[in-house]
Amino acid sequence: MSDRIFDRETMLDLSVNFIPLGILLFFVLLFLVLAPFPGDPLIVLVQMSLVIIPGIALLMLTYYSGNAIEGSRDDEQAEPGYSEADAEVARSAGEE
Amino acid sequence: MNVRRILPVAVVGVLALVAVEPAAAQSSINDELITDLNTTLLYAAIPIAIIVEAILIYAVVKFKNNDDPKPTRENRRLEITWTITTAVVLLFVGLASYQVLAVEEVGTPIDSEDRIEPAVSEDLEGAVGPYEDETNAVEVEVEAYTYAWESHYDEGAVTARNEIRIPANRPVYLHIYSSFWLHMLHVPELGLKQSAFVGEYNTIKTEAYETGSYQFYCTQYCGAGHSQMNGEFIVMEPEAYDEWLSEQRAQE
Amino acid sequence: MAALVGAVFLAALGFVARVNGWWGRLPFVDRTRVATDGGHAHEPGSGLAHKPSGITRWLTTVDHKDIGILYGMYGVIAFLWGGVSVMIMRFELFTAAETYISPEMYNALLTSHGITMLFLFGTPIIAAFSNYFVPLLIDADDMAFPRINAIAFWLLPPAALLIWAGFFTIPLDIAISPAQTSWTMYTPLSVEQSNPGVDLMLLGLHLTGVSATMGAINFIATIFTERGDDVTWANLDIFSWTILTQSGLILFAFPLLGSALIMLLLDRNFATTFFAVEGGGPILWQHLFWFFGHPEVYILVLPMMGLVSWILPKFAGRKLFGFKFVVYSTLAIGVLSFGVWAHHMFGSGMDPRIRASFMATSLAIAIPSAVKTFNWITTLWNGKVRLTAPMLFCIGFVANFVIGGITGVFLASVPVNLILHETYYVVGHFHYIVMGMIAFAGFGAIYYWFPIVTGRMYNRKLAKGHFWLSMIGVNITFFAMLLAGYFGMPRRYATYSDFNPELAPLTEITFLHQVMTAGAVIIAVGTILWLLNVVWSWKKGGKVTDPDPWNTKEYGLHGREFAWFEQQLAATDGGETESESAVATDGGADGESVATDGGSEQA
Amino acid sequence: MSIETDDGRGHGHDSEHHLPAVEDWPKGFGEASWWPFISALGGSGFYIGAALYVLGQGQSPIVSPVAGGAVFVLSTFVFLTGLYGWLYHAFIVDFWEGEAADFGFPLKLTMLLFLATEVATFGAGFIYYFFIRAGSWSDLPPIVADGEVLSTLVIANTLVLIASSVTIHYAHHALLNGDRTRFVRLLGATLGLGLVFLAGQVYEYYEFIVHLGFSLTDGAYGTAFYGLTGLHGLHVSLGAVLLSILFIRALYGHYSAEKHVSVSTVSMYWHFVDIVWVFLVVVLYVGAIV
Repeated sequence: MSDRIFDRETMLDLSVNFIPLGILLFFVLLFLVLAPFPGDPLIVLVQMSLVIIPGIALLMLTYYSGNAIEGSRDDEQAEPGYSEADAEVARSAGEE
Repeated sequence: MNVRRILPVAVVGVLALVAVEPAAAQSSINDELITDLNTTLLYAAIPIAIIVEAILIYAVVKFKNNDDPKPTRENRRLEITWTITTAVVLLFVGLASYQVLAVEEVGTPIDSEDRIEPAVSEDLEGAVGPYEDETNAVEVEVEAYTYAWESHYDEGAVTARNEIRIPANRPVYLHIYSSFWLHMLHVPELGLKQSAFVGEYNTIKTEAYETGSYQFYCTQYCGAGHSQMNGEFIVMEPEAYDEWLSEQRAQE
Repeated sequence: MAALVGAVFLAALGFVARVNGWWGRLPFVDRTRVATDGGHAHEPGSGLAHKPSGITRWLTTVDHKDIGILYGMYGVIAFLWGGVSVMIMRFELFTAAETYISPEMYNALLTSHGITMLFLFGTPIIAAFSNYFVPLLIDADDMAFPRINAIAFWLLPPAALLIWAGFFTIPLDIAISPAQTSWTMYTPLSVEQSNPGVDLMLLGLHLTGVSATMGAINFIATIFTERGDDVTWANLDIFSWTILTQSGLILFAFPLLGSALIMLLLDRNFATTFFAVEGGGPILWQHLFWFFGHPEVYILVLPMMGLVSWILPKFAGRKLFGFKFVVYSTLAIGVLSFGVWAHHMFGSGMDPRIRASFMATSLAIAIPSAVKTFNWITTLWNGKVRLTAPMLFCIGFVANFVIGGITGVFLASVPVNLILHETYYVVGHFHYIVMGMIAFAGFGAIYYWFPIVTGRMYNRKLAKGHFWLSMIGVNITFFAMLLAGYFGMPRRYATYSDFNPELAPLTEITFLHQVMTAGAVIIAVGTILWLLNVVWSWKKGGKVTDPDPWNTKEYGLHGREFAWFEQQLAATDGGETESESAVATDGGADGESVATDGGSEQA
Repeated sequence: MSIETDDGRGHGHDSEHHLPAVEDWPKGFGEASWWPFISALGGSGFYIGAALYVLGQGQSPIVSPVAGGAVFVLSTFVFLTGLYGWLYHAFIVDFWEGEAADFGFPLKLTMLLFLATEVATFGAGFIYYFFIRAGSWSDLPPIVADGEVLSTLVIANTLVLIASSVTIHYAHHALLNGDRTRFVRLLGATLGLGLVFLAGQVYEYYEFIVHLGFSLTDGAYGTAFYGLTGLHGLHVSLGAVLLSILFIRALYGHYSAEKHVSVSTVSMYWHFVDIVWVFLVVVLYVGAIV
C-alpha cells in the first residue's frame, strides 16, 4: 500500500493517460505479431521507436504531473481558478 | 433550432457520401480496398457523429434555463468507460487500416529477394520491380515536371504526354519521379497517390479491374501551373494495350 | 524599400496613436485601468503616476493587460487581412475558370491567408487572452518578465510588415512580389522561386518565432514562479494549464522551425544544400516542417480548449466535469503531438511500417481529444444552461469539434488518407478546427471578458446574430469542402476549368464551390457584425457596474479575474449613478478579495 | 538572446504590488519603460537589415548593396542601447540595494527553458547532418576523404573549451566561498580561453577556405560543417559577450556569495555550449571520417 506510487484516486485520474498508452502498446504488439513485410531490422527499430518513445515520454510526464498535482492537493483549498471568497459566499446558495 | 439545422445537414451528408461511393464494381484493387475501408469507417463515424451531436443538442435544449440544476459530481467510472470506448473504436480503426496497409498495392512494394530488377530508364534509386512469378506485370515510368506529366513505356522507348495508359487485370508497377520540382500523382478513382521526387523513384502498384478513363491530378502544390497539371489515366483491355504499345514503338 | 517599410511602420504607429486617442476618450478605460495598477493604492487617480499618457503609454507599457490589448488589436488586424484575402479567393473560385485574379495572385493570397491566420492571428490572439488573464487567474502581479513581454509584442509588427511586404510593393514598380510558397513552404518550390518577397516572408516568420518563443518562456516562468500563495498545482485553473502546455510545445516547435527557416534562407541565398537533392532533399524539409507544424495545430487549439473549459461551466451553472481528466489529457496531447508529424506525409513513399507507427500515435492522440468532448457535454448535463453569446460560441465549438475531430480520424488512417490527402477534404477538416474551434473560442472569450477589458457590455442581439451566421456559415462552407474532397477536388487549385468534364465530376465540384462561396459570405457578414459590435460597444455600450455580470456567484463559479474586476470597480466607484447593486454586492467581499490581489505573495 | 538577463521587476519593495519598471526611463512611471520598445526596434532592425541585404544582391539590386549592412550596424547600436538601458536599470543601478537571490529561481528556470529551445535550434542542424550521413554519403570533399578534417587544432581547441568549462565552475565555487580574487581570476581565465577557442575556430576556417579550398558551398558536407560550426561559433561569441559583462561587473565589485544569479545562469549557458561542442566534434569531425 505505502510503496505504491500513487493512491487509488490518483491512479484513476491518471487512467485517462494510461489508456492511450495501452493503445500504443497494442500497436507495438500488433506490429510484432502481424508483420507481413520483408524483414529489415533497421526499419523495424525505427518503427518501434516511433511508437515507444512518445509512450515513454507520456509516461514520464504523467508521472511528474501526477506527483506535482497530488503533492499539492489540499482539501481545504478553493476550486481551480475560482475566487475563494466568492465561492464561499455562494456555496451555501449553490448546493441546495 | 440547432436540431432543425444540423439534422438535415447530417442526413444530406450521409446521402451525399453514399452517393459518392461507387455502388458498382470497383475500378482497381486499391480502390476496392480503400473504398471498403472508408465505407466501414463511415458506418462507424456517421452514427457516432450524429449521436454525439444529438446528445449535445439534447443537453442544451433539455437543460436550457433548467430550474433544478444539480452540482457536478465526479464520476470516474463514467469517465473511464467513455475513454475505453473511444479507445476501442480507435483500435478497430487502426487494426482495419493496418490490414489494408499491409497489402502492397496500398502500402508500398518493398524490395526483396524474389523480385526482378525494375525496368527503368533513369539511373536513380528507389524503384521496385515485379515479383519473379509476375510474368505479365507491366512497368510504367511516370515523370512529372513543371507543368506536365509524361509516361514512359518499355524503359523509355515510348513516351506519352499528360496521359498514362495501363492494361486492366494485370499487375502494374508505376515508377514515379520528377525531373523538376516536387509533384504528386493522384488518381482518386483508382485510389492511387504518390509524391514525385527529383532524383529518386517511388514505386506504387495497382491492378485495375475495369477499362475506362479517369482524371488524374497533381496534388502537390507546385506554383503557377499547378491547376493545369492534370491528365487522363486510361485503363485499356490488355490486348488493346499491347497493340497500342507496339504501334507507338513502330512510330518512334 | 527602406523608405516604404519606414512609411508603413509610421502608418502603423499612426494607427495605434489614433486608436489610442480613441481609447483616451473613454473615461472608464483610462481611469480604472490606470488606477488598477496602483494595486492597493485605491484612490482613483493616485495610480496615474504609473503610466505616461498618449501614445507614449502604449509604446512604453510593460503592463500585461495593456500588452494583452495590443496583442488583441494586432490579432484582429491580422484576422481581417486573412479574411479579406480568403474572400477574394472564394469569389475567384465561384466559377471554374480564371475570372478576377491570375493564378499567381491566387497563390500569393493562399500563402498569405495561411501564414497570416496561423502565425499572425492564431498565436497572437491567444497571447492576447493569456497576457491579460493568466496573471489575474494565478494571482500574480504581472508576468515574470514584463519587459520581455513587451519586446515579444513589439517584434510582431515588423514581422507582419516583412511577411506582407510583397503585397505592399505591388503598386510600386519594383521586383518584389508576394511569396507564393503556400504556408507549408515545401522545397524545392520555396528555394527556387527567385522572388525576394519569399526571403522577406521567411525573415518575418523567423521574427514571429522569436517573439512566440520569448512569450512561451515568459509564460512558463510566470506559471512556475509567480503563482499566488493559494494557487497550487492542484488548483491551477484549466486555462493556465493549457497555456503552460502550449508554451512547452512552443519551446521546441518554434526554434526548430526557426532553424529550418534559416536553412531555407541559406539555401536560397548562399547555395547551401540543406534541402537540395544532393543534401537533405525535399523530404528533410517536410520532416522538419511538420515536426513543427503538427504541434503548431495544438499550440493553437489547446489554449482554446482551455478557454472553453473555463467559460462553458459558467453558463452551465456547474463546475467542469472531470477537471483532472481534462488537465491530464491536455498534457498527454502536448507530449504525443510531437510524435505524429509524418501523418502529413503519408503520400511521400515512406515505408509502410513507419507510416503504421505514425498512424498508431495519431490514433492514440485522438483519445485525450475525444475525452474532452464528453467532459464538456457532461458538464452541460443536469446544469442550468444559459445561452448567452459566449456560451453559444462554446457550444458551437464543441459541435464543430465533433465533426472536425472525427474527420481527422479518417486522415489518420493511412489508406483512407491516400485518397483524401491534399484534397478539399483536408481543407474542410482543418477549417472545422481553426475556424470552427479556434476562432469560435476566441469570439466566445472576447464576449465573455468584454466587460472586464472595456468596462462595457456588448450588444447581445448583434452577438447572437454573429453566432448564428458564423455557425451556419462554417457548417455550410466546410461541410461542402469535405464533400468536394470525396469528389477528388485537389486543394490549392487557382482554377478548375482544366478538368476534363467527361472524367472529373465537374458539375458537382462547381456546385460545391458555389456553396462554399455562399457559406463564406455568411461567415463574412457575421464577422462584420462582430466587428461593428465590438467597436460600437467599446465606445457606447452600456457600462458594467455589476462586478458579476454573468451571475456566476450564484453557482460558486466566480473566477479570480472577476474577483479582480470587482476590486477595480470598488476602487473607482465614485459617484456612478447606476451602481447600487454593485455596491451592495461589494460590501462583504472587499476585505478578503484584497488578499487575492496581486502582491500578496510578496507582502 | 538577453532572456537570461531580465529581472524585469524587483524594485518596488515599498509597495505590495510589484511595479515592474519604477527605476526605468521614463522615470516615475511604474509600468512603463522605453527599453523594450527600443530593444525590439533594434532586434527587428537585424531582420530588416537582412532583408535589405537580400534585396541588394543579384544582377539588378533593388536597393543599394550597402543599405543592408548600414541598417544592420545601426540596429546593433539601437539594440545594444536598449539592452544596456534595460540591464542598467534592472540590475546595476542599485545592485547592492536590490533584493538578494529573490529572482534566482525564475532566472535559472528561464535559462533552462532557453537552453531547451537551443536544443531544438541545434537539433534541426544535426538532423540535416544525420540525414546526409545515413543517406547519400558521397561526393565528399578531400579533407574528409583524407581525414584531415580532424586536425590537431580541433583537438587542442576542444581541450581549451573543456578547460574553460572547468575554470568557470571553479570561479563560481570561489565566489560562493567568498574568495573574490580567485573568482575574478578564474572568470578572466574563462573569458580568455573562450577567446582562444574563437580565434582557433577562425584560424581553422581560414585554413579550410583559403588553403584547402573547402567552403560552405562544398557539397552536402560543407553545408553541414559550416552550418553547425557556424551556429556553435555564434553561441560561443554570445557566451563571450556574456562573460565579458560578468567580468566587467566583477571588476566593479559586483557579485557575492549571496548574489550570484548572473554567474549561475551564464555558467549554465557556457556548460551547455561546451557540451554541444563535444557532441559536435564526436559527430561531425570524428563521425565524418569513421
